[in-house]
Amino acid sequence: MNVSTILIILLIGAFATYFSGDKLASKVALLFSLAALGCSIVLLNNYNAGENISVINSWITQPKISFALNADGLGLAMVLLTAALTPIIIFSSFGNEYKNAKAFYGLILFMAFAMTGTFLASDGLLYYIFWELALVPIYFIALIWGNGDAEERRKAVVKFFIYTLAGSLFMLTAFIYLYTKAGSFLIEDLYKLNLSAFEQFWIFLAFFLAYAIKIPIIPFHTWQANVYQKAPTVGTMLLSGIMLKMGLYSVLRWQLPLAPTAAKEYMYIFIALGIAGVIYGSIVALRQKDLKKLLAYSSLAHVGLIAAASYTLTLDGLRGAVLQMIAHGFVVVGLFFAAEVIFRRYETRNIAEMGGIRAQSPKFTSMFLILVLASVALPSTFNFVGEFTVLYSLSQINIWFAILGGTTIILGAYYMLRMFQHVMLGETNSKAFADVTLNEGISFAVIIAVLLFFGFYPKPITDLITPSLETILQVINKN
Amino acid sequence: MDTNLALILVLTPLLGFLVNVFFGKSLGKTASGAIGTVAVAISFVVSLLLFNQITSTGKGIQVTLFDWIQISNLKINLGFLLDQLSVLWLLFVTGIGSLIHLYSISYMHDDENMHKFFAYLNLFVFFMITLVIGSNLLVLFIGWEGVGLCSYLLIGFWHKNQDYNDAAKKAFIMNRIGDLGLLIGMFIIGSMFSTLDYATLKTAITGATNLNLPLLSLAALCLFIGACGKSAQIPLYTWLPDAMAGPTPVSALIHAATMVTAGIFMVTRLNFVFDLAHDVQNVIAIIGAITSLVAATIGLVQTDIKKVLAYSTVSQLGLMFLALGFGAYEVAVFHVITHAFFKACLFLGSGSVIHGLHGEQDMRNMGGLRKAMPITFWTMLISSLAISGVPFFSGFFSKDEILLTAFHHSIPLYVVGSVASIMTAFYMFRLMFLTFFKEFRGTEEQKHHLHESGSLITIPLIILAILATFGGLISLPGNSWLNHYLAPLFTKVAGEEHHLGTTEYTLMGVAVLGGLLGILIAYIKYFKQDNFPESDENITGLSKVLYNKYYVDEVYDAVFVQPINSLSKFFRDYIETGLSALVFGLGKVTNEIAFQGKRLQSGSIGLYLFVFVLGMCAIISYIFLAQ
Amino acid sequence: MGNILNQIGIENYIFLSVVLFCIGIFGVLYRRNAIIVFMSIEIMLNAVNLLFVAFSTYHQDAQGQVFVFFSMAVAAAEVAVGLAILVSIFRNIGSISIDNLKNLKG
Amino acid sequence: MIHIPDFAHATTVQVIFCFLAFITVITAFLTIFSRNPIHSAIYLVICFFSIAGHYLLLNSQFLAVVHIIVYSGAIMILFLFTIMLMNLNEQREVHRPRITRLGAIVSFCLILIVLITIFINSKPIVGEYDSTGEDFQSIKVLGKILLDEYMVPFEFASILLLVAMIGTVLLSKKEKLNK
Repeated sequence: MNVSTILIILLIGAFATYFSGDKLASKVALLFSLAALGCSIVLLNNYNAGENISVINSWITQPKISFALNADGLGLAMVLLTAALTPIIIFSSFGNEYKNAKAFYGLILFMAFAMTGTFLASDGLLYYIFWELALVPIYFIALIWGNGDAEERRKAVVKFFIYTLAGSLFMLTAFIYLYTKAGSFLIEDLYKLNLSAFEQFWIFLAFFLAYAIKIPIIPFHTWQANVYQKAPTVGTMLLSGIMLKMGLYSVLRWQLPLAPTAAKEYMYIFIALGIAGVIYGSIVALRQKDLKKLLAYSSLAHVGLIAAASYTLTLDGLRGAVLQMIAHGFVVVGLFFAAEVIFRRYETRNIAEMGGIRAQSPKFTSMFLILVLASVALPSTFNFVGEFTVLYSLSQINIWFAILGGTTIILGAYYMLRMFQHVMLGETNSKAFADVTLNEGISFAVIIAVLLFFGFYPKPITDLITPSLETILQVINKN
Repeated sequence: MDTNLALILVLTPLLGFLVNVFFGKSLGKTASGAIGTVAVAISFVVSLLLFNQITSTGKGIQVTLFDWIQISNLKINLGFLLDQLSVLWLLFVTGIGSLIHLYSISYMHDDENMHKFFAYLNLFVFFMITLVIGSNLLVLFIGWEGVGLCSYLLIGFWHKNQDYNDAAKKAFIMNRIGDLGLLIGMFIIGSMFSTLDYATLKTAITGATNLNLPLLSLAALCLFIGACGKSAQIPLYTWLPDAMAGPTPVSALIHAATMVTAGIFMVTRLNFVFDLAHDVQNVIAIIGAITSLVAATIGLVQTDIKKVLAYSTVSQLGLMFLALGFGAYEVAVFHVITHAFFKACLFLGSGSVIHGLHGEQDMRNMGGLRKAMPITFWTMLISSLAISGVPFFSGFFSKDEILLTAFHHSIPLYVVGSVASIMTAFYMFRLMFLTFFKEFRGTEEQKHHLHESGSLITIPLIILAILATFGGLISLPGNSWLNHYLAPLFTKVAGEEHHLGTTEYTLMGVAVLGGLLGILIAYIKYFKQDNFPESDENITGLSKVLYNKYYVDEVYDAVFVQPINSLSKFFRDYIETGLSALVFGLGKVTNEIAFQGKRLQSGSIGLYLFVFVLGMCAIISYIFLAQ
Repeated sequence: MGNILNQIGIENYIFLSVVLFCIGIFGVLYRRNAIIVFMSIEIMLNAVNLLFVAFSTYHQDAQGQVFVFFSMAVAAAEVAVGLAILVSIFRNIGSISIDNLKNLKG
Repeated sequence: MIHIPDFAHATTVQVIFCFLAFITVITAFLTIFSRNPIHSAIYLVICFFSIAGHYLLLNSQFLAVVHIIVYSGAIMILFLFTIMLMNLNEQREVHRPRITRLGAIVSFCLILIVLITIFINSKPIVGEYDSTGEDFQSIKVLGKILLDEYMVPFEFASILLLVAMIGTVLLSKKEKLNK
């Protein structure tokens, strides 16, 4: 058994879901995503037992492209994140009715397939294919099942699609250039390259453009808020929970080791960009009227911090980044789900039209509050572990980075609590708010359990990712 | 055994929290209150056991549970340190906590969400215990932020009122500003010494030869900013008066007795760091003195009974920091303890008054309650005497120690502290006179319902009043049990005890006279002359400035909050749209080029052919003629 | 008769066909009547055919002529189809001026 | 290098060539310039005949015959039929803007100059034409080549013609109005 099993399960799942018909689709999708989760857990066990779970097969001989899936700790951690979030996301959508559900759930599974592939691929071109493949389902999900005015939605989604596609074209160029140098797309061969500083600079920049748009880092974020707002919540969860992490993961896996000299030389600029994103995102989030948009900007702030940590090129920075990625993945899915739960009852995302929910639905309030607190990195949640590590690594580079990045804990608290106050507290709302259903409660409970458990005991994840991060650092520091 | 004890200590309140959260509603009000109280009481008993053990062995207990966060040069355990300081703190946290829980059973009985109230209180105690017994700074930080969270939850307990929610939010955010300072301080210390563990840190610092003192001072300053946030010092004090929006037991427990002293606990805990940073110590002393004075002046004119107490708390905390600034940690700790007794008593007393008046908090509408509420009156009187520094009550000893220390280090700060003390005496007795003497000024209906509160409320009051009276005995001048008890914590030769000489007696006399003077002025003004505070519109001049708290909230709002909000608006309306337009601009340019190109495609075949011929000519010429 | 090119010279044939070809181009550009345009195209084709034959004689090789034969076949087919298209266009829009055929306009 | 015919000593062949070339060029021009499409068609026929004459001059009788049959016969008939079918006359053609004509003349001159310059510039033809005397272009030989060496293309040409025929029929068939 190797990692391709997960991919196969997800791909078969996607088709099976499509052919199972609208009524069964959601359940079949859930089943397959759970199977993928189970499979990845088994693989994790095998990996921990020292078994080789990677695959390398020759695919195209000329040019030399291999079907290479390499699972190290980092990749596995991200795969687990995907595998864990996908069932939650699918399950969370059970309260909604979708037209043409078979296509909808099929696309979700297909997207999970592509994203898992991105996390596993260790051949440049294969990686690129998965990377772009992941874009297609979310495009359709956002376009067809999104909300709001169809014309505006189309505009936002097409912008997102073209923007990210354009960004990744630069990455493709970089890969082709690297291929001409190395004669192979395999990551090991690419790692061995010794490029001049000039070449590295351009490669670094090309990768950066692709990832900065995907992550997004300011000023490349303009697609984000609109798409998050327009996409159906499931799409938003997929985007913010997993797809953003594709960009961040790729920074660690591809960008930094392939252009280490450039990374070292320009790291301050990119850390500064990331931190600018933190402050900017937090400040913009303060005055958002739309709940999903607010969460989108908070996401911008958080990933800015993660990106900044990645560019520190220290073990702490990378480790913090990965921890925070996972934590953020869970918390942001939870928060968007909360927005969806409110939407199901109030049919609005406008914060001004909410309020007084706490008086009617204490259970939901508690869950939402925990998620809000996790999002602002209250100690004892997983996010704190990540954020502490991240900020610590930044403080090792320059204390000002930590101070400026740390404003997220102030501004974050400000906008999140302000949002919480206006959404949940206050006089009882005239509109009735039914308490969470069992299904919704389960989704929340799973997310909260994960956040709290790893908040106190992050060691399993740390142990999993540390060796592979050390390998990456070795590549970075080989000269 | 120790591990189990520690776990029982910590987890019982957590268990109480969980039970109350999940089953509180079905259990009923009394049961949930009882569960909450018992949970804290068990912790108190455990604390007593631990105290017993510590006093007999004299050694701290270190408990390590498991690895928590791994950072390359730091390994942070989730562990507990039970030594003299933490156990002392535990005693009054759980002790007063139990009393206040008991009090709350009656006080909150009319509230529909009583089980939640107890859940939050229990959660608070859990986090407070974590804060106190954490073996390293990061575990302290769990508690530190956790108590901030509970404070947020409890200030906004009546969540339907958005003003209360604003107050809660404000408290949380101001605390977070301090928390950032604390985090940065931790980062500096962590990178300097590769540890956040108190014990290791202490050996590292005391053993180190060439320390980077400026950096260490910076760390100390950052830590102090954290303490400022939690313990409501200038410039981060404005949340505490607003926090009075919460139910009165909360004000007593969190915003008077325990949470706000966390800053003092942290500074005391890290005394070895602060001892090396003299500049920072001076800053602490000055800020403490200024805070005590500013808060006291504001307290002079407040009319809300809880606001008076809140500013008095800020002022007293300022005094404690004054002591900390001089390195007199044991003195500060002493005042923390006595203050916890009398201020909790005062708050609970005011709660009793408010309870009796069905929510009335304005002193202008009180008066003459002495007869209706004798127990409340007497206990509050005792506490007021204690806080005013009347001899032989507990406050007298602790405050006197602080002023004595200040006198030895800096005369100006001593003067500031003394003036603040005189003011304290004045406004406390102003409160007493306005509330309990003269005729009742409220409505007839309130008058009709006036009654002494029930025994669940009065018993904690009586116990606290007794403690407020005799609490000073633990550190009598010249023969201080507390100093000996705490001695192992401090690097300095502990207890450079003030030998009671002429100076000391003179100072004591001055302090007593000052206190009596304050009481006298209050007596003349509010008892003899029959003054009572004007209604809001008629307040003029300096008192208006004071009544409006020096307009600090307004200034903060104008200087920090509004700019950030308008910046946010600006970003949202201009930068965001601008950036978006930039990206769309690229698309538009492409579109425009395509549009122009489209016009080139006129559909006129003649033109196409013409261009085609021209192009062919060019190509042929290039191929055949260019060489 | 074997020495025609000795008497005339291959370059004269070249010039003739160049001139013919250019006349064809000129016609295509000059006229708007699709049928005349078609005729011009035929002239161009013939110019090329002529050159083929001339060179076939020059090289003493029949392949050029074979090619011309095929090109004639293709030309026949082309004209047949092209005229049919013209007819149907004429039937649809009532004119065969190529100015009216602007469906390619972007 | 331009072989300027010496009219005084021109051989018969040269005279014939000049005559044919003159007719070819003039009729080609007239084809384009005449306003009446039928006249154009007639001039084109003459042009084709003169080209057939060139073929004969070059001693390729087979092609000359085929040319007359295909072009002057079949294709021209098609043209004429089409013209008559459409009932075209000179009034139907809209007035052309001056710019079009100017463009046409410019490109005509340009391509003519360019092509002629190329041929003048290119390598001069060295040596006189030398006949081997071998028969390479009689109908007999061409027939053998066509049906032997070029058998398959020949067959494909027939298929092409068939397809063209079907296509033409389909295209020119009147669409039924009510499908």
